[in-house]
Amino acid sequence: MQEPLRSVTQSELRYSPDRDLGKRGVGYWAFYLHRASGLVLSLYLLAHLGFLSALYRGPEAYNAFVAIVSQRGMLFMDVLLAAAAIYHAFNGLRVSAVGFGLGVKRQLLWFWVAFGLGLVALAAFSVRLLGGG
Amino acid sequence: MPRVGVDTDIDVRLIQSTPGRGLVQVVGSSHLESIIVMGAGSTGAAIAHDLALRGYLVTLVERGEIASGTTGRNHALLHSGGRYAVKDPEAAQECMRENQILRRICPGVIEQVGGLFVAIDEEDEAYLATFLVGCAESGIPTEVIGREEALRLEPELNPAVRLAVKVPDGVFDPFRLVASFVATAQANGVRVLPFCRVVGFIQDGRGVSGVRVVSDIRGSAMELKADLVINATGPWGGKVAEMAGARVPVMPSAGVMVALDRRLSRRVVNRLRKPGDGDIIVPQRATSLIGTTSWTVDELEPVPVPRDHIVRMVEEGARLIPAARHTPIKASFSSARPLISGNLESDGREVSRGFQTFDHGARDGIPGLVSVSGGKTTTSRAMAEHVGNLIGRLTGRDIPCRTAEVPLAPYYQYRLLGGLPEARREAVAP
Amino acid sequence: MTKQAWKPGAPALETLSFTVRLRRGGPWRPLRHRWQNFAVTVPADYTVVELLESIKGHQDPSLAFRHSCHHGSCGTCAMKVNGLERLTCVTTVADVVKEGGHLEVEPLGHLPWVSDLVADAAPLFDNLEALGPGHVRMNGIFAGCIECGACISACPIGGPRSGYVGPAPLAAARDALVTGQAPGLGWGLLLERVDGNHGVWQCHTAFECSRACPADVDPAGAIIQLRQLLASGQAKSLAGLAMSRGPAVTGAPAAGPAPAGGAPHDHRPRREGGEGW
Amino acid sequence: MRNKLWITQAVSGIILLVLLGLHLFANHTEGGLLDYAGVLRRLKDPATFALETAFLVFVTYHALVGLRAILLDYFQGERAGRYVTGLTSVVGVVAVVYGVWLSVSLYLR
Repeated sequence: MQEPLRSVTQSELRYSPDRDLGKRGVGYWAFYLHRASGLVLSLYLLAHLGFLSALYRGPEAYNAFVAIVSQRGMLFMDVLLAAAAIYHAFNGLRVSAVGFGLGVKRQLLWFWVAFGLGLVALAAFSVRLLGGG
Repeated sequence: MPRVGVDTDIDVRLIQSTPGRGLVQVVGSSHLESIIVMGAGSTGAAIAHDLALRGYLVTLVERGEIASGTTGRNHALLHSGGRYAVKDPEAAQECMRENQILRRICPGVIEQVGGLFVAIDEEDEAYLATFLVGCAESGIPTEVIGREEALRLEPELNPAVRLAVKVPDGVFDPFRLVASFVATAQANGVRVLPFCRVVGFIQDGRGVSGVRVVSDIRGSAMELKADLVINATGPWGGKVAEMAGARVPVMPSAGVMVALDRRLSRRVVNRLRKPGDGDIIVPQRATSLIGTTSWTVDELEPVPVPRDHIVRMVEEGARLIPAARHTPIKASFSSARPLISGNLESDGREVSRGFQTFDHGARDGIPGLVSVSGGKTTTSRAMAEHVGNLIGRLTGRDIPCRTAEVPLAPYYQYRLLGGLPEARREAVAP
Repeated sequence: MTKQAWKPGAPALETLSFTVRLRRGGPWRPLRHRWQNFAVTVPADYTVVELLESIKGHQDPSLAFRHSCHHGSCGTCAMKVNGLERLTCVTTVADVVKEGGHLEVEPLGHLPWVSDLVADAAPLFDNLEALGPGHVRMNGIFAGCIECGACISACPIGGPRSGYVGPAPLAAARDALVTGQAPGLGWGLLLERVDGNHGVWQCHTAFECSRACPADVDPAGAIIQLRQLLASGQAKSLAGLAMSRGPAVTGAPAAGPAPAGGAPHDHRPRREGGEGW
Repeated sequence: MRNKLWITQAVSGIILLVLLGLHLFANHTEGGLLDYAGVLRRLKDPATFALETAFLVFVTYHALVGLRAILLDYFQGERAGRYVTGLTSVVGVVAVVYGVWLSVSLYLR
């Protein structure tokens, strides 16, 4: 007896392992990364504003603060911060565009383009910061 | 560990208020006998609805989700009666009647697509006269159309088609039809307990005065007391009745159906001949259902799906609509019809499609238990009417059946947790 | 394995042995939550729901899961299989597990958990009822959606439990707007819900709903279209147009013109009102 | 309502992209961070002062609208919505007032 294949429609169509990161899609992780980077940047903003109060306290306080954050270890933190900002910026552009219907069909491509541009920008920034410092 | 205890709120009628929905269609406020209906397939759900309209205090228990047994997996064909017109005019008449009633009381779950009986070869053509006479006697409106017209209506039909007969077949959504019955019952105060397995009966001597259940939502055992217990568990009916020492001669008869991944036709397409295997294609939702076969089974979980049956279904279906052979199979599945083996014959198809009620008080000396088995989803309302009348006789009341007039609530008002008063929407799976 | 038409000569029946890991327990159960493992050997073409049936029938009758039609049209059997939403009746075990592997089944996320593998779809039904009433969903413009809840479970925003109206109801709202068929709440409230705090603007275009949808509804595309309609003011005029046509008769077949370009499911047969049957 | 916020969020994001570039360029391209005197010198320039103030306003707005969106995913209902909006607005106003006050007091030194 020849046996038919009880084929399944959903699985292969929508979840292609080679295109997707793990189980969830790229957009899923992009969303969480966007949210996390946004939160990090917000916290940084508040901290930044707080630390700048050293300016009010006068030159000694502020210059001491600058000396601390200019250490090499701190500069690495700056690179991480730049990474968050650059990712948030490029993915934000993608989300805005796609959210208004621009490039919906290519939205995955846009993600990787944004991601690639972001990496280039980050590399440039890192070289500038660490090389110059 | 399961706790055992008498469930106290069984005697409290829960009239659920559904503000703004305007579907509470109750019923006198008098508390009549309390009745437990086991099984929420189309039969049990329709019975619960019927009894609630008559004013009884009804509890509907179901071991899984509603319509998760035979009903859910049925053919989705709202019979015009055409398939029974020649062999069983009585069944055909009933189908036609119920077809019209269901269209009236729950249009939201029915697609009024119409149906065709198509003649592919000479033998089919010769059957036409017999078929038309049967339909006329059963009150089924027909219209014979020629080859061109048939192909115009259904372009993918086998080009060898000779003629076709239009009949008022329809398509329903089995799950949603049952959900409509249950939603209406809930609105009328029926307590619905899904995921609640019957594990035994409460018996005083031989008589049944309630059921022992285990709720898989609460994870605990409960005793539900009632004046009458109705066994509407379909192919499980024999095993359930056995727990009370009663006998129901149910013969589970399995049928394989194949769901193709698109609609091959707008209408239901039947072969114009005596009903047989794989002679019907029903367009249901985004699929075409080809069915079905028939053989007796013991195994119900899951009902086996023999591969050669799948092959046969596709081949038979391709005789009606050749594209069936090239369309991806979305799913193939089996369900078990609860046929009554009154006069046991070799093939399940020969056994009556009708239903039977068993008053175990009169038959086996076990008062308080009534079984109902067999039947079709299309005629479930009529079965429920019949059972309701029997309950009326048993309880000494003469309350008219109103299910043919009262419109059903929309399916989406069915609430899984409607029977759990303590249920709050709180927990999401961790 | 690829999606393919049935062909004679497909591979012969094989069996697979693996471990099934099931989420057990529930909010009202004595044991709120645990994982339970079952060692099984089943035919490779068993669907996941058949596998669950056989576990319920032969190993543990207390296992609770929803299923009904077994061919992907009722929408009851959507669960998370190995972390992804799937209609378990059209997913074979061979698709999701290898010999000796693990198969993890959980209830849908973002919906109230009832017991074991059962999640309550009531919030989804409420939102769908508000934005696209049932006759529209079953028989009309929104017939593609089988109301399984996969999109809500997959959405990173979190579905009705976060207040979010949810992907499928928003897609229903889009179809109601584009075709002018009155939603359950009426047009004013539809616009308010869709444009409100928990409407389309809560979506973060992760597209996970469209990936998870087993019925090709593409809710993400619908949400994007809704945004364009709202931002350009067209949504209001569409709703106004529909209202000026007089109160839509709920329950009646779609007698108007064929759905406009936006409705993606117009290939499905409509009720044939004219023919009577 | 959300509608307009979403659009302003996208627009403010794009503006921020420009402002952030200028901000980084102005403050971090002369080899390390500016010292106290350097900061004061730059703030005396009206163009830089305007740039920094605008940056402060936009970045605070963008951050808090984003934060509000996140919070609304976890708190639902009219009341919770009002609280979230109120809280984020207050934080935003305080941050901007504080920032402007700091700049002005430095400008006046």
